[in-house]
Amino acid sequence: MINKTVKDADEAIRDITSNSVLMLGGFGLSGIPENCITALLKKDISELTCISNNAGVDDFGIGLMLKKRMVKKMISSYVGENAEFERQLLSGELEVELIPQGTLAERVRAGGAGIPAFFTPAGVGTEVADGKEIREFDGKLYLMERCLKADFSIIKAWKGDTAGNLIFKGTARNFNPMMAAAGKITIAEVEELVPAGELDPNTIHTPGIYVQRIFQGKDYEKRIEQKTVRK
Amino acid sequence: MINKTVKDADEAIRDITSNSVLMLGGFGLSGIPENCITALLKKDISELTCISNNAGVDDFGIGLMLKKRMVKKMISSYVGENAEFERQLLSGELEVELIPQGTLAERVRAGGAGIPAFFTPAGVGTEVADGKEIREFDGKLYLMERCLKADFSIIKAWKGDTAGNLIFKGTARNFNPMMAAAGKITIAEVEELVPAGELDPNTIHTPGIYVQRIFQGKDYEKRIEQKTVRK
Amino acid sequence: MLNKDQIAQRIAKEVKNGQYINLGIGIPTLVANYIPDELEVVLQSENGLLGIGPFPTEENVDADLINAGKQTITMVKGSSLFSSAESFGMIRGGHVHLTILGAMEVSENGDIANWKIPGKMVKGMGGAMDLVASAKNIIVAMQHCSRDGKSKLLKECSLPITGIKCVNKIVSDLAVLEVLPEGGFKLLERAPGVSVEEIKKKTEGRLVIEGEIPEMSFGS
Amino acid sequence: MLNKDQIAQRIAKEVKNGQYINLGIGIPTLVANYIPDELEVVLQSENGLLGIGPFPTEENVDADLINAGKQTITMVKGSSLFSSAESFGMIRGGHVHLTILGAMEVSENGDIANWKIPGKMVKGMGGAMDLVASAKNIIVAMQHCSRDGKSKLLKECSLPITGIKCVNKIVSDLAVLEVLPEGGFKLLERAPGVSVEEIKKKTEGRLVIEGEIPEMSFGS
Repeated sequence: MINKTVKDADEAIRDITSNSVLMLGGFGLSGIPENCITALLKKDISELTCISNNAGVDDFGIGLMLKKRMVKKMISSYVGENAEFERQLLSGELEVELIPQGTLAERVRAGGAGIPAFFTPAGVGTEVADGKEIREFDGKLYLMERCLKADFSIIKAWKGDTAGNLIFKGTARNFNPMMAAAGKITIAEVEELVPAGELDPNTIHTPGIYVQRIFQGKDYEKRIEQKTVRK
Repeated sequence: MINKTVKDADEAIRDITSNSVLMLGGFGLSGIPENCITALLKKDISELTCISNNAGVDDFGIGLMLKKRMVKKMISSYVGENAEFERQLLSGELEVELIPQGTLAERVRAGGAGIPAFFTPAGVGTEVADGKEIREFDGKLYLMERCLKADFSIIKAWKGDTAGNLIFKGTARNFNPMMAAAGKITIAEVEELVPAGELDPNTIHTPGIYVQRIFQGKDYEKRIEQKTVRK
Repeated sequence: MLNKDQIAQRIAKEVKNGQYINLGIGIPTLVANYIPDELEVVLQSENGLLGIGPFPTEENVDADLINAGKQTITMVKGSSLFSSAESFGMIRGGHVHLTILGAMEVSENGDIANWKIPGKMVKGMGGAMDLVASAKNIIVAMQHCSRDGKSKLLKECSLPITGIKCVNKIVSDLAVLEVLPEGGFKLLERAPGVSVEEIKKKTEGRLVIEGEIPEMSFGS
Repeated sequence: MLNKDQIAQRIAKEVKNGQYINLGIGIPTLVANYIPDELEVVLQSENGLLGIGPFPTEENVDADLINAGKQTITMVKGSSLFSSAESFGMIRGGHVHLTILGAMEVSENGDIANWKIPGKMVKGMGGAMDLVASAKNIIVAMQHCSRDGKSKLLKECSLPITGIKCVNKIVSDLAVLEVLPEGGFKLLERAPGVSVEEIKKKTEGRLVIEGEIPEMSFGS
């Protein structure tokens, strides 16, 4: 089986340059590629386009990349919980394309699956529809949406094997599987890396064909945004 | 958790009538809903439209429904391995819509996922393109394909729970998960039915939301079309 | 006037046995606390879970298990986990029976605005645009008026909208209202102690009042 | 002239380390037998498997594990299983590096026909239309002529086509040929004992011959 292992985050992201288009997995702070984000922050690159459901919080996740002004454009569905993101958006310092979350998920999925465009009802009659083709099917209106692809997809999984097969945990799966397929180069960091053959083929969420580089991350903080407990 | 259990195949298919549109899971004879097909064969219904990758073989699977002339129209990607299917097609006794296998999979997936239409490169320049909209994206030509839905989706899984969650086995997964989502009523027969809570939520292939009826099948023959062994 | 918990409690009475339900952030999340135990329903979290359970105990907190509001949660028996693409496939495909979400404004023809105040505030639409474009049964939990007393039930939304002609019912701090297919808010129930006159005064959009309007009851 | 196994053996020389490969039914399936052990490649079965292994032993036969030709198979270490939608997502998305399939006819501009003889035979296109419309590197395994001696390498396909301008290379029982971007079959190698003259005679489409044409070698 083809071996995709690299040493660490620095090696994995070695060839990411300014002006690259990146996809970053995660929803809130759950399932984000912490090691790769830390490695990116050490690099002297800017003018990135980042496709990610949201942008972490002010002082964690992609929020740190925004603070450091590495990002030219965000393609996201949600700004809330990140004051710096909202500030840069409202001031016009940051270019932002806000799109419905399901449309984002489907555009990324389409990018990986060779579907250049599809129709969805989300956003009909709203400013999301501006400039987009609207078409009626069976009496209902839909927007045509294009696929999204990335130069690099940077994702986080729970377990992975050297062949690049991935298993996610809980709701940390979110956008990671679709992004894995939509990157020209897909980099996966995992909490536990095992030899090919140790994961049950029937339980794999992302087949290794989508992953070009994989490494076992370390020191996961897994910060919780809103810790809520039972009384 | 909502309980979807019914007694057996007869109860599961009780309200399927003539002229219904059915989806039937399986690829070759692998992962086909044997119990439900047997139950359908006992019913006095006809003029069915069946959406299934192929039609089994002459004397097993959907092939038996063709023989009994229950089927008005087949929507499939492959005829080979079934002489009766090919005969009825060539003689014009059976209406047949042949579509590329990936397009079939994606049309069914779109049906379940609320996508009315999408673009695919498969079939451009062939008779599959007849009457379809052709559009260029980034210098390449694509066909617009519509989604497929069914009155009843009849599928087969390996394990299932009373909430309708399903796990498939090996390559018997094939079209079953997409069909589960594309049926107004989805009927799942499983080899082993367990109480809700016994399957690991992280290993479920088809969430129970798509399944309206589930039962534990019996006497699976699992016929093999081409037994090939190592010398 | 109802407080947030009472709005949630009233909405819970709309829930039917066997439903798959998506609860938005804020008041809608509280609805879960009031769904009667005898109803078998499944709560969806659009970040990839069917079967949201109660909040975890301190020792069961798991950073990898959150709801769409980023709160830590648990799973009930019979849950399933999936990707965001699958999750919104469920939503767009009409598999979710009931959607409950918050709003800044609702118009008399059922338009909803809840994601942006131009120049001032942008939360983003998150999953709301997909939900309102896809769901057949949408209930909105909201305050009837803004803090400065302006009606939020309008002839037309003034804010950028999230979806058109999609809201079926509104439960506000003052009333329960149905959005009529031909347009207009039909008053169904008054909050305890709130008069029809007050609701009239605080509803800018067309209000339809037929016969006696009962006071809400919270008994089952 | 090559027999089927020799055609497969010659095609196996086109395989590169690190490739994900889809092998069609028939001769292409045989290619797996000749891929050198030192190459790390992964074979895809479009019915939902990456990592096809050898045929099973008698006691390991599993009806739930078949390839696209419905033959019983095994899985290698590091395999993954998935649905048909995911499988064709991989194919359309360009994740499979090499596609090897059979053909009834190929035209000099790279069109391929392999699914139907009107009025006589319909196999159906199966996954072939998706594969040829999506793959960047397509090698065809085929007989150079039909049983009655007619060339199958044509100016234009006479049968309903499966895909246009997609074939990159052909390995027939007589020769290895490249389909040129501007059209035409460029002769690369002759089968042992087959003359350039014979290949000329048996190729209806435009044949491009430049310099000395070497005989195929099967050594590594």
